[in-house]
Amino acid sequence: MSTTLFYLAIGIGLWLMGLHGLLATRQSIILVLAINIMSSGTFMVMVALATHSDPVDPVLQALVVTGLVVAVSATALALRLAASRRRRTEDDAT
Amino acid sequence: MMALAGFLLLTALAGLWRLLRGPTRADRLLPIQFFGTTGTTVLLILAQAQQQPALRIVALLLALLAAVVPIALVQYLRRVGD
Amino acid sequence: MTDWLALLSWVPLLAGAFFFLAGTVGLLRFPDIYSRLHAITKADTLGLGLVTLGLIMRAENWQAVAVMVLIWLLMMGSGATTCQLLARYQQDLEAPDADKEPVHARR
Amino acid sequence: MPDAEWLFDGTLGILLLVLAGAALHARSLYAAVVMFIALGLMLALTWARLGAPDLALAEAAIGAGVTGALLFSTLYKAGMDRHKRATPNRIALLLPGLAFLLLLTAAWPLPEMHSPLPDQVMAHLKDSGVSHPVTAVLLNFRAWDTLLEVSVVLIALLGVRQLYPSHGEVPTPWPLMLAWGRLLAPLTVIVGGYLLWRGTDAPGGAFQAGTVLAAGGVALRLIGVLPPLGWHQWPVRLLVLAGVLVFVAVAALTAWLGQGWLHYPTGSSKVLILLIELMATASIATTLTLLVVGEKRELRP
Repeated sequence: MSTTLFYLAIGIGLWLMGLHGLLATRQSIILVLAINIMSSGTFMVMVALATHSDPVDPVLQALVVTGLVVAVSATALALRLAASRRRRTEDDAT
Repeated sequence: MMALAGFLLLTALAGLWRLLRGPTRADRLLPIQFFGTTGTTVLLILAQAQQQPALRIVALLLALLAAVVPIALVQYLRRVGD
Repeated sequence: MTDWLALLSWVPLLAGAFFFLAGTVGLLRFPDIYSRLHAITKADTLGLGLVTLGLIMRAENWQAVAVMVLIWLLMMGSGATTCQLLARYQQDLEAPDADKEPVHARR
Repeated sequence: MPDAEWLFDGTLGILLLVLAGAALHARSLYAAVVMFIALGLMLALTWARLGAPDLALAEAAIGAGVTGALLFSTLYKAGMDRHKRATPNRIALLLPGLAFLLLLTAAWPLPEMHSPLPDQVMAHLKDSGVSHPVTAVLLNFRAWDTLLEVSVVLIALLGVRQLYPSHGEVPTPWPLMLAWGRLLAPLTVIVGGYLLWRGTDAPGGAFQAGTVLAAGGVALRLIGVLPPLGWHQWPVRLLVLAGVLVFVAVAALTAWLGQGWLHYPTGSSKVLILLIELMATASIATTLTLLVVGEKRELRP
């Protein structure tokens, strides 16, 4: 088993862990974390493949850089949605 | 050199126990600081072992963030109160 | 890079690894947060310094040395500061009014 | 020495999986968030190990910097109490199990395949105006993607503006925070600028630089060195929009005068790329800072 294959497996593992979290919890902030873990798994598969090719694949790496920034801004929006929903339900309750 | 880096990661793995255990909020931030230091060291070793000087810049960035981010986190924690 | 320097560099490298180990033991075994803070921020910063020293002995050019020295300085500063910040946060939690007047509130 | 590498890879793999699992099953939201920050740090190490310094830079700045502050600010708004714990139900275990088998069979032959893209990038690198392949892909060959990415960041900010604004008092900073923050501020700017500048011929670039500056901006805002930031201030608005505006302007100009949409004329591509990168850095830094600490209330709920 090569290093590439090892990190491919870890990437798949992370992705599945995120999927499991997505299905097992109903807490909105944890859901956002789960989606982020899934995306990290995907990135790891891509980076492992990028490293494997010779020369190192710059297209895959550039895609992941783009993906990271998009992921963080989507996370910001999702977290704000989760927080405001939480607060609004509390306001209604009181 | 890789063995040394692996050893440092093992100590990080041991430090994980404190992260899982707590008990106080500040206790859980300790391993973050610890991972920051360990991570910087591992990056420096990797830069040497894999002959990738760019990783030294990553280490510099990690060290800078390890200095900047605790300020933000502690301020947020104080704001949360209880 | 001369051979004897590479050999000699193992001394600080291994000493650094030892201090990382010591820091981890402290993190896991010390009884309260204040002592654990010391274990993390002092022992590990020393470990980082020693490993950096070892790597400097093996560095190829002066830019690498400069970056590593800068990292080491930053880490010393951030270790000391973070230790203070976390300790003070914890202290405020435990005794919210204790530090309003006394010793360190001098202006 | 392959054994040492296995020690490293194996430990890193265990750390990643344990941290991911712990983040999803932690007892309190606070613990989950801290685990996730630690996971970000370890991911940065993984990218470094896999020989992708560009990604390690971006992940360190995002995972260890911006995301941490973002999650903590959410905790502050949403409260840290918990939380229905994840209940182990059958679907949640069964479906990933099935997916695992599928994915493994799909991934097994992947390392054998070879993409023609790296060779094409290397062949055209000379014409791109920059000598670092990742930057060439980001800002020349696939500049269209990057334009869309900058727009996505902008749209996220516009979305956040429509929601409940955070309206918290910043606690009075301790003198130590102020002194240390003021010391770090110029250093952050220098490192950010350096990352931007070296992006053309070495790992680094607009996103990494922007994110570092954002991390610094958030910390400075939280200790009150920066004034409150809001969309109503015109410099903020200008900085946020600068990236997209300049990018679109360059795209339109190349379409109008040159050979096509985002097809830089030979000779001036380096200047154009630097201009776009500079503006994108400013935009990303401001936008991410606003996403974390934007705090002027505008819409009545």
